[in-house]
Amino acid sequence: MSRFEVRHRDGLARHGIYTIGDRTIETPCVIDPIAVFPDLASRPFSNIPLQADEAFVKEWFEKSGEEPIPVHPVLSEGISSGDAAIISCWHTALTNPRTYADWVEQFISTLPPDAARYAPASALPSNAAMLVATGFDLFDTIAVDLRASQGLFCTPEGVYPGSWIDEGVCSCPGCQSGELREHNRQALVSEIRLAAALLKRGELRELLEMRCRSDAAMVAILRHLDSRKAFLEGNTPIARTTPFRAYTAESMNRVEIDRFEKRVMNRFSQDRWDVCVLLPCAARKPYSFSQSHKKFQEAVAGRAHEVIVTSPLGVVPRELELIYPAAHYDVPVTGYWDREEMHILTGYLAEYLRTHPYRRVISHLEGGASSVARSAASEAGIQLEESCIDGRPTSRESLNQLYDALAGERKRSHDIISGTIQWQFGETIDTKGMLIKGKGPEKKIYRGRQQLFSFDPKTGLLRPTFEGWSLLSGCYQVRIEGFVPQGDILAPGVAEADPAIREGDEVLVYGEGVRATGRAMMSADEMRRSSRGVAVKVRKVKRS
Amino acid sequence: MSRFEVRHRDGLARHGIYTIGDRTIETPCVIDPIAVFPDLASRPFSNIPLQADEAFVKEWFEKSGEEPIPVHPVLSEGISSGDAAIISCWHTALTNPRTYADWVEQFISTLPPDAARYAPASALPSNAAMLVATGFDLFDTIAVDLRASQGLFCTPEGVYPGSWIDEGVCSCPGCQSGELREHNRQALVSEIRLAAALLKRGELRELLEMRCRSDAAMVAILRHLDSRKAFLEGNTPIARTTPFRAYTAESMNRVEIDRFEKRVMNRFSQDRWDVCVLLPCAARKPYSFSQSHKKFQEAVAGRAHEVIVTSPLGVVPRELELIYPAAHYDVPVTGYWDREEMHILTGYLAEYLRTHPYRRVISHLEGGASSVARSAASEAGIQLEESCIDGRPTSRESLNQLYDALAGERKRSHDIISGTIQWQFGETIDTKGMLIKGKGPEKKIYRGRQQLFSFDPKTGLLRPTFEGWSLLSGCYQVRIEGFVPQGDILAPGVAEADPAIREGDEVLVYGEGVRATGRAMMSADEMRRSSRGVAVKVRKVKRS
Amino acid sequence: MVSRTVEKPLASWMGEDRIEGEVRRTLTIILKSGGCRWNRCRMCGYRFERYHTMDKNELTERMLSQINWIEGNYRSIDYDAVKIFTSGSFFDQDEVPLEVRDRLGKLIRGKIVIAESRAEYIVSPEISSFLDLIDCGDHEMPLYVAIGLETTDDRIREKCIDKGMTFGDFVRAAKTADEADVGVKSYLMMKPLFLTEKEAIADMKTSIREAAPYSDLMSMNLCTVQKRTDLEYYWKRGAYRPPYLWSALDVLLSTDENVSCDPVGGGFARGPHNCGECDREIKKAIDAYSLSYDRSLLEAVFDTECACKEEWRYVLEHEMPWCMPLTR
Amino acid sequence: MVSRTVEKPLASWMGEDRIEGEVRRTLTIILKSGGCRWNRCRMCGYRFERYHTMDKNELTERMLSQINWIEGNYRSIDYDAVKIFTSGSFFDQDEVPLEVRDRLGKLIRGKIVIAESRAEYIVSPEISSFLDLIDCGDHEMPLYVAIGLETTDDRIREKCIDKGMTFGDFVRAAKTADEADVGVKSYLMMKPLFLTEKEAIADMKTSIREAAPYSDLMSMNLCTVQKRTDLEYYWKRGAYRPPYLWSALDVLLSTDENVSCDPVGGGFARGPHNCGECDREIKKAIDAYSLSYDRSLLEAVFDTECACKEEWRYVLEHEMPWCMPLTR
Repeated sequence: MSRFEVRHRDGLARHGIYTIGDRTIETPCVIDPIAVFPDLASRPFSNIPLQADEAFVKEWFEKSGEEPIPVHPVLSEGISSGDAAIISCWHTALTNPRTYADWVEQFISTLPPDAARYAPASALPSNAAMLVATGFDLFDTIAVDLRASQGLFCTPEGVYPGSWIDEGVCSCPGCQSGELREHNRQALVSEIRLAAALLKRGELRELLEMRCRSDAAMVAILRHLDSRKAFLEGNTPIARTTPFRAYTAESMNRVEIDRFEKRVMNRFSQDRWDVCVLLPCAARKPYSFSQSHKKFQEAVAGRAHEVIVTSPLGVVPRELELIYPAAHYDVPVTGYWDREEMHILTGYLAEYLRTHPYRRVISHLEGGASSVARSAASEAGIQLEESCIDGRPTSRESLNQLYDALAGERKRSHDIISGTIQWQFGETIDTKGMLIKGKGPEKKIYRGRQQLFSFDPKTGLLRPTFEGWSLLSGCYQVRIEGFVPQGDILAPGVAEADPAIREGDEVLVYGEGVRATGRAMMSADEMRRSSRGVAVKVRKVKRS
Repeated sequence: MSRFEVRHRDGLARHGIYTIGDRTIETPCVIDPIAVFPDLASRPFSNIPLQADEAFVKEWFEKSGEEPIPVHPVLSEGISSGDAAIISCWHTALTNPRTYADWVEQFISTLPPDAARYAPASALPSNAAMLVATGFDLFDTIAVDLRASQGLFCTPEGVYPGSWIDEGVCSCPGCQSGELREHNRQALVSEIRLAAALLKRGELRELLEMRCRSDAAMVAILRHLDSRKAFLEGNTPIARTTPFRAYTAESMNRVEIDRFEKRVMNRFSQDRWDVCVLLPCAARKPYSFSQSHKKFQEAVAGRAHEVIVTSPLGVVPRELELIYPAAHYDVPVTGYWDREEMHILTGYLAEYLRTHPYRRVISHLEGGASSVARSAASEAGIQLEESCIDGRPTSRESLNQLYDALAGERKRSHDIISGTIQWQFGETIDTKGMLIKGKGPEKKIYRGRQQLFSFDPKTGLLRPTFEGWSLLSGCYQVRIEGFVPQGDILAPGVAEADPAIREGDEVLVYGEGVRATGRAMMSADEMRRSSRGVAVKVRKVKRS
Repeated sequence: MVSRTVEKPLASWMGEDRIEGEVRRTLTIILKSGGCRWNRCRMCGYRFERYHTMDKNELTERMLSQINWIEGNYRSIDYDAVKIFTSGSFFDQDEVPLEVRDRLGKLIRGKIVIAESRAEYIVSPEISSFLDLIDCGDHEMPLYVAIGLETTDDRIREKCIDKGMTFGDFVRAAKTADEADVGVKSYLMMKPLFLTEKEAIADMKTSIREAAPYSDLMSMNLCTVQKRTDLEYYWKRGAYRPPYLWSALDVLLSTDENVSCDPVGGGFARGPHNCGECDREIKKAIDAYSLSYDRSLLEAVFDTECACKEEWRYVLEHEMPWCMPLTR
Repeated sequence: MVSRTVEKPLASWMGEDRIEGEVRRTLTIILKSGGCRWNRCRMCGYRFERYHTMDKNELTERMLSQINWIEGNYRSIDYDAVKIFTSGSFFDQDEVPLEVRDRLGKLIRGKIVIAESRAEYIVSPEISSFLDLIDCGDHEMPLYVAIGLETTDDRIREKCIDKGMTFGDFVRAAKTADEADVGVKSYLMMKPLFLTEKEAIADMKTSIREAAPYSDLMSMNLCTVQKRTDLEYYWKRGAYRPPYLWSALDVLLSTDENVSCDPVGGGFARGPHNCGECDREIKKAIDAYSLSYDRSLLEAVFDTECACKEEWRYVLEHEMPWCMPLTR
C-alpha cells in the first residue's frame, strides 16, 4: 500500500508526494527502483512489450499485488488511488511519436489521477522535461547509467561523447571527479528538479518548447499532443499568473489559445454593439495601458466595439483583455506574420465575425493583421471598412480617419463585467446598476452597497461573492456530501462537480445546510476520480 | 600588442587563441577584463553609447593605443589584425533585435576577422550562445555578478529567483556551497564551454535554436539575422559533416538551405532530361538508400529525371542528394505541412520548374508535397501529371501507375558527376568517358586510368586532382605570392582568391612555379582581410 | 494682432524653501518666454515650451498677460520669496522683454527673489536695475541669480550636457553678482548623460566643493528624463539610467555644505530611483533635509538596508564607461 | 496440370559440420515443401516459403523436381553428410509426401543424414523406414532427427515462441528415435522474444544441461529477425533486440557439452550483434569452435576487451522484464 497526493499541476504534469512504507518521495523524482519497490527484483519472465496486442496481453499479463502495479496500454485497469503504476518499457515509446501521444492520453484518462506513474529506464536529461510534461512522476537512473556504460555524456541538450567530461561544459561533482556515471546521474536529477521548479511556476511548457529540440521525435510528440485539444483542455488550468511566452511555432497550438478563442466564439456576445473596430495589439498588457491604445480609444471615443486582432491569440474583445492569456502573452516581434500564423488567425477572426454579426466592421490594422482581417472578412462574407490609411495605425492621419469614420455612431461603453462573466461562466447576466469600484489592482463590483464580484488582478477572472453566485444559474458548482467543511474541500468529499470546472476556476460549493465559495484546485474530472488532495480551496463558508 | 588566431569557425562564431603578453586565452572565453586589459581600469569619462550618432562619436570618441581597442557602429576602423576590439556597452544592444542584427553585420563585415571581439557586461548563461553565435569571443562576469548582487539565479533557460540555489536544479560548486555569485559564474562558464564544444562540432545553430527561447528579443534577433542571406552566406561553411537538425520553424530560414536551392536554380542544369518525376523524400539519407526510393527507382527505371520535393530543402535533384545538407538533414515528421513551409517550398519548386524546363513533369507525391507541386506547377504555368493515385507513393498501384506513365520514354542515367560539379563549381564540363569507381564510401572518378576527382563521403562534394582542376576554367582558385608552400597556406600568403570561395570549399592554389590542391579553411573574404590563420589546408603540391 | 486670450504661466505653485537659514513660503513661477537662446542642453525638455517665431511686441503682450494672471491668482501676503524660471535666462531681454521683467519686479517688490539665468546674462546694469526694482530693504539679500552651473568640470559640462559655458564663465558671473550685492544660487546636475554612477557621484562631490566658494545657495538636481530630449533618446534605448537615490544620499552626506535637493520624479523610471521598494522613504527624507539640513534624516534612511543596496554597491564598483548603464 | 518448370530447392550449399567427432563435408538442403503444419512460431520467417493451396499430386511433382535438381547439381562423392530442412517437418507426410521422402532417401543413401522435424512426427515406422532407406552400414549413426526444442522451459517455449510442444513431447520423441537407433539433434534458441539478455543466457545454460541427456548433437541458434514475423513487429518498434555475441560466448563457455553454433546474421542489426567493432572476430571464433570444440578459441575473443563489453555487462545486470530491451 502506498499513497500519492498531487500538490501542484501544470497541464499533464504534477508535483506530488508519494509515500510508501516509511519513505516519502517528492515527485517528480529519480528513485532507486529496487530500493523503493523491492518486488521489482523478482518478476522473472514477465516482459510484455508496450506494443503487444490485446490477445497476447490478456493471456500473459501478470497482475501484481505489490507496488508498483504494472499497466499496459490495452490494460490500464486494476490501479487504485495511491498506487504507483509502472508503465513497463516506456523507454521504447519515445521513438514513435504518434503512439506515444495515444498512450499518454490513454493512461492519463484511465489511471486514477492520484496514482503515481513510474516510467522505467526512460529518463535522460534531454527528455526528462517531456516525461514530466506528459504526466510521469517517478524515474530511475537506468537510462543514464546505461549511457555511462556506453561512454556517453548526457546533457539537457542531448547525448555527447564521454570526452566532454573534460570540456568544462558542466561543473557537477561527477565532472569534478571525472566520473561519467556520476555526471549523468547528476545531470538527470538537476533537470528533473528544474522541470519541477518550472512546473510549480506554471512554466513547464516553455521549458518543453526548448528541450524538445534535442530530438525530432520529441518535437513530433509535442505536435501530436497539441492536436488533442479536448484531452488537453480538460487538463489545463483555466489561468496562470505567469507570462505566456509564445516564442516558437508550436506556441500557436497551445490549448490555452484554443480555449480562449472557443469561449470568445461560443460564450462571449458583443452585447448591443453593432459597429466593430478591429485594432492591433500592443506589447504592453493589458492593451489599454499602452500609448497606442490610449490613442485608439481617444479616436474611437466609445462609438464602436473594440476588438483586438493579435498573434497568437487571434481575437480579443476589449472586454476580455485582462483574462489569461490575453494579458499575459508575449511574442517575438519582427513585423513578419508567417502564413501558418495568418491562416490560424484568419480562421479565428472569420469565425468571430460569423458568430458576432455587426452592422459595420472597420479595420484599423496594418501589415499581417490587416491581411488577416481582409481574408477573414471575405471568408465570413462581410464588407470591411479600413481606416488605417498609411500603414501606421497611430499616425495622426489614420487616427483622424478612424475618428471620422465613426461620426454619428452612438457612444456606449464596454461592459467588462458581462463579457468576463460570459467568458468565464458561459452565462449572460443583467449588469444594469453594477459598478466597478477601486482603482488599484483589486477591483470590486457592487450593485448598490452589495459586493457581487471582485476581479483577480493576476488572472482577469471574477471571484463571485455568495450574492454574485446567486445571479448565476447553477453552473460551476461542486456538491459535497456527508460533512460540513472545516477548511478546504478534499477530493473524496466531492459528490458531484460541474464537468466544465477546470483547475483554477471559481466554484460554488454546496451541501446540506452549507455553501462555500472557493477556487477549484483540480478539474471536475480529477475531483471525480481522485481520493486524495484538495479539490477546492475555500474562501468563505456560509451555513444556511 | 596582442594576437588572435581563429582555429574553428561555425557561421559567425569562432574558436580561437587570443594571446596578450604572456597570457594565452582559448576563445570563446570568460575573462577578468581588468586583469587581462589593465588599461580598462583607467578610461574615465569615456562612455560613448552604441546608439550615439556619427557627429557625437566623431567629436568625443577616444582612441586607445592599449588593448582592447574601442569600436563603435559608426566608427569601426582603427582595428588591426590581432587586436581585441571592445564593443562598449554591448549589453544595451540585446533589447533591440533589429539594430543588434545591423551592428553584428556592420562589425563582422568591417573588423579584421582575426581581431578578437569583446562584448563587455553582456554574457548570461541564457544569452551566451547567441553572443558566441554572433561572433563574440571574449566575455566577462559583470552581468552574472550583477544578477547575483540582485539576488537572481542564472541558468541557460533564464533568470530566476535566488532561492533556486536550494532547489537542486544545479550541482555546481556554487550551489553546493550556497554562493549565488559562484553559481552564476559557473553557469556562464559552463554555457560558454558548451557553445564552444558545439561550435567545434558545427552544431551551434541547433543550440541557438533552443536557447533563444528564453527571450522574445533573442528569437527576433535570430529571425532578423536569418533574413540577411548575403551576409550570412559568405560566413557559412559550404558543408558540415554533422546532422542538420531542422527541428524548429526557424530552421526553414537557415542560409544553408537558401544557398543549396540557389545553386540548384542557378548552377545546376538537368542535362538532356526532358521528363521529370517529382518524388517524396525519405527519412533515410541519402534517399536512394531507403526502401521507398529503391521502389521508385525500379518504377522509373531510368526513364525520367528524379527530383525530390522535401521540407525544409525544397528541391533536390537526384544528382545532388549526397551534398550537404541534402544528405544530412533531419526533421520531425507528423505528416502535417504548415502553410509557411508549403509557401517557401512552393517558391523553390516553382523557381526550379521555371529555370529547368521539361517536356513532362509527373508528380509522384502525396499530402503536403503534392499540394506544393500543384501550386508550384500552376505558378510556373506547367501542366502537372500525377501518378500517385491512392495517396501512397509506395503502393503497388501507384508504382504501377508511375511505371506505366513513363512507357516509351528513353532510358538515361543521372549524371552525378556533372550535377555535383555544376552545384559545387558553377561550371558544366563534359563528363563523357568518366567513370565512378569504388563501392565503399571513398568513390573516385576516372577517365581512362587518370583520376580526376574523388567524392568526400561526408559532404558529398568533389575533390579534384590536378587533372580534375584542369577541366575547370579558373574558378575557386587562390593565388599566392612570394613563397613556395611548405605546408598549409596561411592567410597573409594569399594574394588573390575567388570571391566565391567559402570555408570548406575545394580550391586550387597557384603561384610562381607551383600549384596545390586543398580545402579552404576560411572564406575568400576572410583570406583577404586576415593576417593570421590557415587559409588553405593543402592536400597536394606540385612544382612546375 | 492675435486675440487677447488670457495667458497662464507654464506652471506656478506655492511651496517651502530654506533661504538664509529660514524656511520661507515660496511662490514658484515658470514663465513661458521667448525661450532659451542657447537651447542645446541634452537633458533640457523646456526647449519646446516657448513662444515660437513671434515678434517682440507680441511676446511682451503675452508675457505681461502671464504676470497679470499671477497677480490675480496669488495674494502677495501668502509668500515670502519668489522663484522665477523661464526655461532659459530671465535676464536675457530677447527672452524676457525688459517691460515684462520690470512689471514682474514691481509685482514682487519686497520679496526675496531667485531668478534663473545663464551666466552670460548676469551683467551689471541688468541685475542691479532689477535689484533696485524689488529691494525695499527688508532683506539682507533680496535677489539671487540662479545659474545652472551643473558641474565644475568643463569637460563633463561640455560632453555630457553641451551647456556652452565654462566654470570660468560661472565664476565671472558670480563675481559680477557679488559686486552688485546680488546673491548666487548654483544648480548642480547629478548624473547627466555618459557618466557612470560612480563618476556622477564623484563629479557632484567635487562640484559642490569647488562651487561653494562662489555660491550663496546650492541646489543639486537629480537628472530626470524629459520628453523629446537627447537624454530621452538614450534612455529609451537603455543607454542611460537616472541616478540612484542612494547616490543622492551619498553625495548629500559627503559634504558639510548645505545643498538643497528636490528629487523631482523620484521613484519613477524617468526620475532618480532605486528599486521601487525604498524610494518613497528616501525621497521624503531628502525633502525634509532640504528644509532643515538635518543630516541625521539622511543618515537614517541611508542606513536602512534594502535589497537593492547591494545592487547599487555593485554598480558603483563595476559600472565602467565601457559597460554602462548596468541597470535600468 | 501446370507446366513442368524446373523447381530448385529454396537453398542448398556445401559446408562443413562436426559430426561424431569429425569434420564432415555437408550438403545442406532447404526444400520448399507443403509447409509447417503448426506454423505459429513467433520468430519463424519460413512460414511464407511454401507451396500454397496445392493438391498432393502437384506438391509431389514439384518436390521431386527439386530432388532432381539436387541430383543434377551435386556429386555424391563431394559430401559425407546431408542436412535436410523443410521449414517444418520432414517426417510429416502432408508436408513432404512419402514419395518425395523415399526418392531423396535413395539419392543420399550411404550418407549421414540430419532431417528436421517437429517432435510429433518422430514416430516409429516413419523414421525407421527412412533409416532403412539410407543406411548402408557405413555409419554408426546414419540418421539424426533434428528437433527444434528451443528451450527446456515449457513456459518460455509457450509464451516466447508459441511452439505448441512441451519438453515432455521432446523427451518422448527422443526416446522413440533412440529406440529406432536414430540419433537426436536438438536445436536450442538463444533469446526468443520477451526475455532479458540475462534470462536468455540463463535459459540456454539450463536448456543445454537438461537437453544433453536426450541429445546426440546439440546446436544453439542465435535468434535473428526474419521478415514478416511477430519478432520483426516487435524489433521494428524497439521492443526486441537480438542476443549479444558476448552472450553466445558466455553460454558456450559455460558448458562442457559440445554445442555447435552458426551465428547467422552475426554483426547485423537483425542478427546477433555487439557494437559492430568486435562482431567479425567473435563470429569467426564461434564458427571455428563449432568445427573443433576448442574452447580456447572462444576464451581468446571473450577476453578481448571492446568498448561495448561494458555496455553488455550493464545490460546483464540492469535489464529487467519491465525495462527491456535496453539497447538496440
